[in-house]
Amino acid sequence: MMVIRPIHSDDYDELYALAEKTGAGFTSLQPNEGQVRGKIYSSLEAFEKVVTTPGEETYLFVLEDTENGRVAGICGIEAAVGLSQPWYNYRVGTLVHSSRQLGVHNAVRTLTLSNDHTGYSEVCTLFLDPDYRHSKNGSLLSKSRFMFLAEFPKRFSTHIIAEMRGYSDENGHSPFWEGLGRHFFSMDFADAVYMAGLGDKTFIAELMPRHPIYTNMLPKESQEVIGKVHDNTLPARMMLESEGFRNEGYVDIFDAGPTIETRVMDIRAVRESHYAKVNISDAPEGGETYLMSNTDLKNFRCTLVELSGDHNVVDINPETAAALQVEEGDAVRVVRLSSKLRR
Amino acid sequence: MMVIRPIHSDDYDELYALAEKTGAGFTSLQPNEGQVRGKIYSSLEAFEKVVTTPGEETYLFVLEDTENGRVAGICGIEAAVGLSQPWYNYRVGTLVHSSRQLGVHNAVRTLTLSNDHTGYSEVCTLFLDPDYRHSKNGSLLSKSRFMFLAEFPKRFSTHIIAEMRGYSDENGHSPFWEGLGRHFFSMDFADAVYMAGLGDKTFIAELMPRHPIYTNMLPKESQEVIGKVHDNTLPARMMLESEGFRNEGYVDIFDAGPTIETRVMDIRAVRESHYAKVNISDAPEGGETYLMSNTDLKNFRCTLVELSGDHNVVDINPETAAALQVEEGDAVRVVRLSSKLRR
Amino acid sequence: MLVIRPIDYHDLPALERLAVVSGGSLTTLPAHREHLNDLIGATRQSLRAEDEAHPRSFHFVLENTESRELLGISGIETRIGVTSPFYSYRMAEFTHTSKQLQIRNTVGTLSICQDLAGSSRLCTLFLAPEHRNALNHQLLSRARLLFMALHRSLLAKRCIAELQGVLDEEGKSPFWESLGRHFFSMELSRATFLAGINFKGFIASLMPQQPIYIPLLGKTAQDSLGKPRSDIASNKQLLEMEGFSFSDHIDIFDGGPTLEIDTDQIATFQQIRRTTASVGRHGSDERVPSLVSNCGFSDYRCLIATLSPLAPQLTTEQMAALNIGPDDPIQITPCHSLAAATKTN
Amino acid sequence: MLVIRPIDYHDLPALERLAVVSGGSLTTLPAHREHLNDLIGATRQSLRAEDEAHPRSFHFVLENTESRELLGISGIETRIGVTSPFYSYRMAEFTHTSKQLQIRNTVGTLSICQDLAGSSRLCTLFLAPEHRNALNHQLLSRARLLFMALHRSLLAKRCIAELQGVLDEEGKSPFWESLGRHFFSMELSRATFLAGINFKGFIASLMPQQPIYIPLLGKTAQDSLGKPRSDIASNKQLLEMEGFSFSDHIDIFDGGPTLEIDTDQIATFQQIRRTTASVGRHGSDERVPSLVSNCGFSDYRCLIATLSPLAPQLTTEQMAALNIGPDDPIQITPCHSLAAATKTN
Repeated sequence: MMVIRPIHSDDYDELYALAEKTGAGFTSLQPNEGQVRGKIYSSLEAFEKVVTTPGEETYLFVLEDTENGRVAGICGIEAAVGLSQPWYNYRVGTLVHSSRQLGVHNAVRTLTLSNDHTGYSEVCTLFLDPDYRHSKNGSLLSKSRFMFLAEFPKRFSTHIIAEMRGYSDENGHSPFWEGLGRHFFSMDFADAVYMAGLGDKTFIAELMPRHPIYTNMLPKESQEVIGKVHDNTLPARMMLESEGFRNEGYVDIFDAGPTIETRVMDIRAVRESHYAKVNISDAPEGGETYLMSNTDLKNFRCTLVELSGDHNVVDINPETAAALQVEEGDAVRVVRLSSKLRR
Repeated sequence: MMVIRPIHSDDYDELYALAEKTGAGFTSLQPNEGQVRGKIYSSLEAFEKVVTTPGEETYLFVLEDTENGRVAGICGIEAAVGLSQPWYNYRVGTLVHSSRQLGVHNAVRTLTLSNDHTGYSEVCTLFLDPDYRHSKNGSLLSKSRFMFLAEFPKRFSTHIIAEMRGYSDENGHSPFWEGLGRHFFSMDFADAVYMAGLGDKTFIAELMPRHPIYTNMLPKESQEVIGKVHDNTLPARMMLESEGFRNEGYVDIFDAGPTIETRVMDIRAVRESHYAKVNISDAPEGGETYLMSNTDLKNFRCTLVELSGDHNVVDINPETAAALQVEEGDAVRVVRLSSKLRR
Repeated sequence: MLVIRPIDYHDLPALERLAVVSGGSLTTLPAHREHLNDLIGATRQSLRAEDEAHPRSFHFVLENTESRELLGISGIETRIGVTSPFYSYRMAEFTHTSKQLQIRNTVGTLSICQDLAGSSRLCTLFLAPEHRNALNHQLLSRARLLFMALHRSLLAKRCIAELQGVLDEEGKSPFWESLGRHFFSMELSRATFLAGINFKGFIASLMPQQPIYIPLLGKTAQDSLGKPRSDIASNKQLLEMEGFSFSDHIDIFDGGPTLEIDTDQIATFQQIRRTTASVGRHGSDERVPSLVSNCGFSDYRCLIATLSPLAPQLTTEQMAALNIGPDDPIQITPCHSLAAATKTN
Repeated sequence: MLVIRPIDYHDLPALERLAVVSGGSLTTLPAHREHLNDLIGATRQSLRAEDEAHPRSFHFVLENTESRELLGISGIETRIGVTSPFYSYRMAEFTHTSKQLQIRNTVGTLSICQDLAGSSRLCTLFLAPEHRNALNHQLLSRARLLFMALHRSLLAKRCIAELQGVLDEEGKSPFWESLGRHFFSMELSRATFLAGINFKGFIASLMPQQPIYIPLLGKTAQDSLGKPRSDIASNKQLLEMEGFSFSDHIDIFDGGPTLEIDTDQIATFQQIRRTTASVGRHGSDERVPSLVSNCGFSDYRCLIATLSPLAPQLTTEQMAALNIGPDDPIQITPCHSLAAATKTN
């Protein structure tokens, strides 16, 4: 059975093995002892913390295969970004240059440096072992976070963002970077991403353009990829959008990939999820797939179950109850895995 | 009975009488023959037009008291703003000035000139005769527009805004204007509002500040009213917010009143409204209040009815059918007047 | 004889011809009758006005006194940017440094400014192509300086002169194509024309308000910043001999350089000799080509005569052309020798 | 005798005392031992270096040769903004005009710039309060100019000098309170100190990047823009006598004016006489107080002597203090007479 749970300190070996599969572009999880131990440690701290206002906590969860104890994936939530280091985006805006008498009406797209998402929560660090990319494991891994958000809203901001990787070509070249960033950073795209991934973003403040950029001054290829996601990221974007995330005009300063956002309470899985009472039985197979989670912070669990409908009492089998660490009569949170209607 | 319908050319006398009640601050409807005739004429044109993409159409509706033929109110929708003249807002953003080593982390709010709402639709020109400010007439007048939007989405943008009057004190002074606008426009607040109301906004482009404004440089009183609505406008704001309108950080350049916005498809009344088949009968009184409209463009009608529930066949009495100009078996659009749950 | 004098209403038809020949390349000389008439009117009014602080505009014509033909025009504005805004781009560099990464990046920007508002300006230098030679050019250009020396109190502390920017082989301005076109959505010639007839506020409405990063301009546009058109080298040379120099302001349309000087430092001002006119045959002294003007205002005249700097003597015809009699005051200054001038212009 | 000489390592304790007395008012003289040692080190290295293009920094001390007491310090930097950015605010005006409404509004802005990067700078002028008088001040300040005249090739085309901005009765800077404090979130003294020790990048991280509209500053801050502190009038006067003038650049912390000059135009450069030293009793010629320097580099010395400009004679003590023998070359320039100086400083 596949179950989501908070990361543990004895996950180190498994997590390191997972990190070996991520590839160089995935800067937030690399096979580097310091980084892996640091991640685990800060997540443990987050779950321990008594939170009054969301701070720099990072909550990390693993997807465990209960049959063999393997860690098949990792996902995370940052409680609030941009608190100790500025959080940068370009905001895409419009400036109209218009002369009625001449009949000239130019709407020019502009990119303005912003730290508008300061204090927002962020869904981050999503990686699923290629061996497990089947059977809705991806959806469970990603959406289990919404169950946690629904259960512990005070630990997070009212708003949440997700950064989407921007467009780059087969050779890893970002046309946006070539048209804009390179002039200011004097380095290759990959190097800039790597430097930013290390955590100290001082160099961004030091080197980046300070005035708004008129996009009509950029090469066509750069203009075209503003707000465009990398092909590999399209499914993730579609999934988040189906949950209510939307692009409100913010893009990455390096590759112009979109940052999508929503109010936590507007996420479908948060809004539609509700409590139900557990009835342990030989639950009938079949029905629709639901996310189900317990209500515990440090022993948070989330898994997929099949239910015949949205009821206040749910029948689950003993194995599921064990995986969720719930007993007869306990409350669980349930929500349909996917939206019934595509709005 | 109170019914919403498109404005007619023979509404001139009634509309002029209504305009005499609006007061000097209501620049979009003043007792001025040219203005009143112009409004009627351009609305007639809008309803006649074959629209492929939304343009500068203004749709105006009146609230008619069928018992005495009086025009009790007016409301309107602009199909797309900012097409021939720039549409200005300040966008409230955040810039973080941060030095890790010094432990300084300043988040500064900025105001940046934007024309981001160019091409958006706008709900506008709402005025209800003081004699009729009772019995949900205000809600009918305002929300009937959402029924029209739901019925004719191709005539409008996917996004819609509403401008909210900003804060001013008992003497009509706007603290935001005193702290910012006055330095650039060298005139009184009322004069600037009046000039802008006349339609030619060239002077705004000519006189307004061109660089972003750091709000921390403004007097405290000016900072405090950014995004704050005038006391009289609070109910209108609450109504629109209950329908899904939200402030995404745009404020008026004169008084810093918020512009609230939403996707048309996200308006509750649009999203939840549906077609039902008319059954003319002696409908039982009582139940919940619903908006009901016909599906006709030029003979659009909308009124309030009481229904016992959200069914696919609705019982209405002959009087209502007549007011809506529908016959047995016709389709009407219905939606509960107010959201059941306050989200 | 070729004589400089203030323009007058009867010059309108000839001026229109010049404006057409100039092909719209001069902002201040649009082929637009009403505006040209205003330009003459402004000169006539400036020659009558008494309030020294009020902005004035003087235009002078180079006339062949025998054929009555107009060969060229040149102008002075005493105070620009007062009745309507005067915009330039100011070039400035910013160095962005990251000690952590050992990176030091210098980025140039162009910012719209009104730094030059309030200055005096030399404007509208146009000489009909068939009469282009170094002496005519010098007379047309420097006659203004002799006039200015006489009426210094009308002028501002700073004086500027704009040089047309670089054009490519097809006659297009790489600067305009790379920047202005995106914002103005029109041809450079039309923008120049509209600015020339002082069309209401279109520059303020359409120009970019935010600084432009130079690296985002096309390569040829970057190379053209602050460079003058190659065929006006003599114009530039003459201004530089007067002490004008480039100080980071360029034209917002074509990126051509604006040259500036502290008005009191104009070289001609120092070189002028004031003396009195006398008629006579020239003696045996060494004679040099010189600019000679009367000391008038509304009846200002200037011409080139070859004479002895220390004992200047004029012919009766020259005296008549200068509108003076014996013992009337005159100004004299030797012509510059412009090596390259005849070749290029 | 009071003599100017380059600072040396053994001056560190005395320099620390001066830095403390100055109370942190000078950016370039923070009370921070390590930095002061660096400052001395930079001078010693600059006096050895051979690469002319490399930025150098020279500091000089005014020493009482009898008591060995240090009375003051002054400095020169040959090229600022090269090893770390040099920021100023540039004041510029924009006129917004609406013809329709007949409104013409001029709004001033302050924009962060690096216009002055690459200039030479006169810096760190500090004289111990008990020794403040016009002659000491002049010796401390102008000795730098005599040094610069000897080593012109080390200097940039432009030279600047910054004057401290206005403070109110409580010793607060209205400019800082109205602007800098909002962005830097610290006291002015701390910002000055951090800039003085060249603390990494904090200005770039915290300063406002966008132009500031002057009307949004407090009234007293607006009034203080580009004005020097009232008690440094003699400083300003001395610089103005040298030809320095204000051209719209102000300090980003206190809003004090930056004065600028084309280095070649420094008045002292024109007034210097180069001659050779001779010992002797003074004759009957009229004698005037003059600055006298040797023509050295690492052994540079300068003092004030009263002598005849045409036949300058020095005492043996003065020759010794200048570290020269008979017939060695010297520079002489008469002291300015500063009417107001003794009163205010």
